[in-house]
Amino acid sequence: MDTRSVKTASPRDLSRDELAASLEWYGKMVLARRFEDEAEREFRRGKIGGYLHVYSGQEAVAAGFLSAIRPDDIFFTAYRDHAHAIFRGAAPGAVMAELFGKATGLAKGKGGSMHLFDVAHGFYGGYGIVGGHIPLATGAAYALRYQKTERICLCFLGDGAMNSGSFHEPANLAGLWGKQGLCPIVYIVENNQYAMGTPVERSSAVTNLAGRFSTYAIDNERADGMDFIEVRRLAERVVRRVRETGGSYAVELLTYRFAGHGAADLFQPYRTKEEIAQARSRDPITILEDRLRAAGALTDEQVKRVHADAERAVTEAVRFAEESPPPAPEELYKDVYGARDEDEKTGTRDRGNTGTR
Amino acid sequence: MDTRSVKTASPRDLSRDELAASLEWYGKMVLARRFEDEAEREFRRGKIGGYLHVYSGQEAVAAGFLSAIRPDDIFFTAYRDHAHAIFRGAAPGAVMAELFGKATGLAKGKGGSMHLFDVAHGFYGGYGIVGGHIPLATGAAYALRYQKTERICLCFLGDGAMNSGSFHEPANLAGLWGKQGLCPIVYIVENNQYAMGTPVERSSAVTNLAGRFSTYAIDNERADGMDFIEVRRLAERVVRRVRETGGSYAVELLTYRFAGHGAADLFQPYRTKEEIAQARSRDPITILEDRLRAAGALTDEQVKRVHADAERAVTEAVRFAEESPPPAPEELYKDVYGARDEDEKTGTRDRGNTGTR
Amino acid sequence: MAELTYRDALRSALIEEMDHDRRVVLIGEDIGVYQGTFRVTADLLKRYGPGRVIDTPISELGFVGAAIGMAMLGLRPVVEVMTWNFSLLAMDQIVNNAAKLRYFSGGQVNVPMVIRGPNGAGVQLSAQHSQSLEATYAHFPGLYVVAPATPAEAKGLLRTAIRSDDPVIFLENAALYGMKGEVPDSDFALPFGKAAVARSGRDVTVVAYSRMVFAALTAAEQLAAEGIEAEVINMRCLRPLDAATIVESVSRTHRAVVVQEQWKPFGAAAEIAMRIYEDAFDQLDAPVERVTGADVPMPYARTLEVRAVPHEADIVAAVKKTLGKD
Amino acid sequence: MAELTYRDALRSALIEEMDHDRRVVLIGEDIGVYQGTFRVTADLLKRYGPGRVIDTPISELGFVGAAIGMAMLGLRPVVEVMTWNFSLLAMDQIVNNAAKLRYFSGGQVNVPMVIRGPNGAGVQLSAQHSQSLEATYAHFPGLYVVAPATPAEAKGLLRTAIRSDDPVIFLENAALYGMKGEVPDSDFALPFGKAAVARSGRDVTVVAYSRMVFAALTAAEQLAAEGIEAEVINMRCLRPLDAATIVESVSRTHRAVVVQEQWKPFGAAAEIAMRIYEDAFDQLDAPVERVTGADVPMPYARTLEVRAVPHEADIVAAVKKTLGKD
Ligand SMILES: Cc1ncc(C[n+]2csc(CCOP(=O)(O)OP(=O)(O)O)c2C)c(N)n1
Ligand SMILES: Cc1ncc(C[n+]2csc(CCOP(=O)(O)OP(=O)(O)O)c2C)c(N)n1
Ligand SMILES: [Mg+2]
Ligand SMILES: [Mg+2]
Repeated sequence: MDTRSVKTASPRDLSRDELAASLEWYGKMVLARRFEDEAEREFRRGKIGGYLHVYSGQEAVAAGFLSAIRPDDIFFTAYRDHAHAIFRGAAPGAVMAELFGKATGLAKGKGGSMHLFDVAHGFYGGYGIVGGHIPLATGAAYALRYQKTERICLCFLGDGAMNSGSFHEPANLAGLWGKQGLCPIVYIVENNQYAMGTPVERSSAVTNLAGRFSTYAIDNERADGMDFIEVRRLAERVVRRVRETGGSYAVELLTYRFAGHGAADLFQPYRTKEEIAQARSRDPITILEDRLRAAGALTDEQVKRVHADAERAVTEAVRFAEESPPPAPEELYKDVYGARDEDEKTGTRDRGNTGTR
Repeated sequence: MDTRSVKTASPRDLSRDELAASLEWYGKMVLARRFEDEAEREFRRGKIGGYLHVYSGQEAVAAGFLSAIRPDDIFFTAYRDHAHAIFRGAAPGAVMAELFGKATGLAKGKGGSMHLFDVAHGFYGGYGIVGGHIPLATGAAYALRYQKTERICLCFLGDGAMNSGSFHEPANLAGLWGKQGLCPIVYIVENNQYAMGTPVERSSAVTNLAGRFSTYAIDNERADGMDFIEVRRLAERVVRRVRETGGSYAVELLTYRFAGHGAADLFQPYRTKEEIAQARSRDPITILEDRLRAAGALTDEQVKRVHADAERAVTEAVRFAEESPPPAPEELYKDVYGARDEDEKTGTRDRGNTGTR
Repeated sequence: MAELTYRDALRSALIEEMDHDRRVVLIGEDIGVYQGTFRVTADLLKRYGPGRVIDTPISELGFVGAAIGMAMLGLRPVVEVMTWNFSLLAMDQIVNNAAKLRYFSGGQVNVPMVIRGPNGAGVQLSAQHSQSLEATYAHFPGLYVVAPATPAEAKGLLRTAIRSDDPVIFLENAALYGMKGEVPDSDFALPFGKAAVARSGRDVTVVAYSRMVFAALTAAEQLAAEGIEAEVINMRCLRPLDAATIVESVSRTHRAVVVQEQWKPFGAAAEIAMRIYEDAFDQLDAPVERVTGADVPMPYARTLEVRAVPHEADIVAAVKKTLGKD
Repeated sequence: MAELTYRDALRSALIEEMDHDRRVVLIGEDIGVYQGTFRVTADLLKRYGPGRVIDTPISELGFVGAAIGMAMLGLRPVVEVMTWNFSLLAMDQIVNNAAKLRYFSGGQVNVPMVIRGPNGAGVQLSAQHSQSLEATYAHFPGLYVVAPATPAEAKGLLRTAIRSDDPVIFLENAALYGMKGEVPDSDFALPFGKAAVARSGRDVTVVAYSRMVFAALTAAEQLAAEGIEAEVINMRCLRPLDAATIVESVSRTHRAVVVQEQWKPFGAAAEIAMRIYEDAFDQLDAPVERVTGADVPMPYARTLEVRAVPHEADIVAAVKKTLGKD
């Protein structure tokens, strides 16, 4: 599938707001890329264990959407989640520390790469079972309206996840609830063309994935996911609508994963070097850089500084992660249940959650 | 939803073949209806236990399709399965005996109403978990082509089942495999407007259920399911196509369940008496009767005889079921595994299945 | 004290919690307009409206998962599964999300939700609809697993479940819905992880839960007629498991029988019995006996079905065996 | 005899069965073009073509269910689940269809299929990817549950599994794929329900399966250095469970330790230990000890993870406890 088969909206002048946001998010995207490169290296050095899935190539998708929501909005994604956390304001050090399995990590070292959480910033995780987070995000969106807030929920998911019942069942719920204004969610399909080694053509009987949402009465569209500015424009429009109506919406963003599926996917027998090279010629960071330069808003000097800042931040993140202590041994038994024994015994105390009774 | 919103093909003259088939299947439909009425009575008399779901009102759907397939074709359905078994040639006595939990039942009394099986006639069951049989039917269709046969598979399913991941995942597989000519299956959605107490409008975000198949590249259509002759014409066309191409196809047939969901659904708070009365005014048996009479092919005399035959067959079925012995106590432990102990110990013997090695 | 059916006890727990706490919502198939398959939620739609009593399509994975998401955002959903058999479709959501979210988020989120519905065999519901899944769920840390036997327990444990900050597998039983019993009126709740002595006795300890408690009590009556005094322990809760109450009893009776409805291999009785061995090995004068269902899928025919589930007579026989009187 | 890795032993079983029997087909995610996540199916797509080596979308319920349908029609599908964790999405198909179809059809159909893939914790795969589900599946009649430890067992049991007329839960282990061992060349198959004595000893019986067999063997070496001779039994198969071999051993050693990787409550060790108590109570000189993983979702941090799974030292300590030497 050629990502350019979807027409990119023609470049037009950037508004002042857009310009500011684009400069800010250019920096964030460079940081995320640099972070992922480093994470892969730390994985090879044995500092990071388990699975490691980097986001390189797809930055414009999360950046475009996360730049368009409010601070109290929330989102869910799968295991390819480092950039999402960083974009939303998590300290790179806390993210790296999580990958290193340290006590200072975003999830105290208990979740690892696949289970980043930063609830203070509205990031509700980080999930390893493909599709398994989609029902959660859908119910979370319902809760936001139930609580009579204006908050909305974003749910990022992969092209591969679209073939799972874990996608279909909640999508139908979102369609039903959304009609009643009770499900302010945007499903963002990050179609990076592959689920591990399986291209979309071999996993989905119909490759227009956005269209699947029509069958649940969820309005949807398909767009290029490589141009931050266009994604952000789309996101602002969609988010506004979802916030106003309480209805669900879906976008399929065509993008590409530059690296292997995970750090263990070395040979990539399912795609050619040429294909990767061609995709890399539309690097979302370069595209944004070019647009900013064309708008006269970015100089060589600034680019250099952004890269240097990213370099410094990532070096600092690694240092922080390295120097952080591992979780205390007793953490093994914590966070399984919230109640302490006494509470369990009496059973009557309200061990209240986030709401009030 | 009004079943008449889908246009019935205009009546035309019946071919000789059609006439013969229609007369034969008129008898079968009357028999099935009479059987279901009796089953409900036997349930109230305590002769039948567990759940009992009757097919009254929907006969033209199964009749239309089962009259259009070959003897070596196969099919799967859910728990509303008595008529399907009878239509396909199971002795009413063996069906009734199964409901009575007798050794002479279709499944030796081990399955009951929800799990009729008659593999000798290509009937692969009878399933109680909503949607759970759809993956099986899909894989079975694959096996038929893998074995290089011309046989096809029918999969009956309810409107309620369409919201389950158990529907979506195999439908996508059927789309993928069907494109390669490897999945000769017809999905027959028996849209009887309700899943227990939930009407389609409240369970499916989009009520055009046939349309859902488009998203899996499965061609589909929607039709009235109350007129046997029209269903059969549709079935013949669809079955021919699936047999020729090895591709999947789907039909949504609009029908109505005259009785409660199951024998325990007495109050039916979810629908009005008027609605039921209106639906009953399009009884598939009456429709067929009228068409045959209009074609001059059915006399009062014949109608009487058909009903008398059905009455006799059902009376005989009940007598057979009553007089049949219960399963032998040792049946409790049979059919859990096929292998006997010796085989398990050696592990090497080929305890062949239906194929040859 | 009021006399209530088990069904009404459950329903009154729902009403009281919903009246007090707007965070409590109900979600499930046919719980609203249809009034609930077993009528536990009868009239609640009218009372609380469709935003709080949410009828769903047939999509167990979807709505159980959605309820988890609601719980993560601070609601307290009570999910009805029409029967526990269907929960297997939502197993991934239950064990990979609900049970583990608190842990892998490093304590940032928790999942205060209840999943409830009938567990175990009914009458002639066949193999797919007759499963008793307590051992399956009780294996997973992060879940509570509760199985009330009486109306008072149904109410008291359901209230605790709704107030719990972590997911609760709440196992009811279709045969018990119509059973009546005294239920305290006040702000009454029962703790998790605390078994009850349903009958005192000195000769043998019979451990059971849910419906099997009544089989055990009947067996105890029959045994009493023969001069054998069985102590019957009603577990109420399988995770956490109150081994202390059992061990205390066994240290007096020196004999134990554990009853479960389901298949013996890898069933709940194995764990309960092991806890006895681990904590009271020296107290035992005879091996612990297990009384269980037959190790076969449930047959439809009533004649076979009655042979597939444990009965009073099986308990009586097992007790006698521990006493060397078989 | 040839020396093969566990991975290649599995692969050679697949090849031999596929060469002989066209009914055998492979189905799963990324088993073809991608060569299999753990390369067990490497090159098989080229060898047998896409009709027999079927790459699927991410839809465990769908393709496991489809494989059941294929099996009902006479094929012999071998399904790969990328890891057993994902099988929970297909749990309904496995336990409500595969396990029960022969029964509720009254013997009219059977389901000759194998579901295989790695079970248990890897290294730092976190809570959702580290489960060991043998107790969960072994509870259900109608299934075989097999857990080979060595390359020879991997091959011999997989051949038996493919030839079985009933569904087999085939539990591999990621840590073992690279392990080498002697594998007989001939038409070699190992029976289900037959444990092996992995090491003889007179003082205590240590029962384990899959990867834990090696922990037990290492522990036995350490114990031998202290003069304690442990007999190590490798279960190979959990359903059916070969209690006879264990009991025979325990009747000589009078002490037993059962090892499992997973959570203790309602885990496999409870059933195995109960079978010892049921058949050899009078032979026991000490309570049976369970060595198990910590009762928590698996943490990511390696420092915590190593504390969550059982080690040689835990087995050594348990053995000493049964000998009163703790
Ligand atoms: C239910 C389930 N099946 C299989 C896997 C193994 N797996 C991990 S990632 C992945 C591919 C997912 O592809 P996609 O949804 O497109 O996301 P991407 O990796 O491209 O971001 C697979 C099959 C899993 N984690 N969960
Ligand atoms: C997975 C699952 N959930 C719930 C049920 C309970 N149940 C039995 S039949 C039914 C309604 C099914 O409706 P539909 O598919 O339209 O079939 P119909 O009864 O109308 O023929 C429900 C919810 C079940 N058997 N399986
Ligand atoms: Mg992808
Ligand atoms: Mg219906």
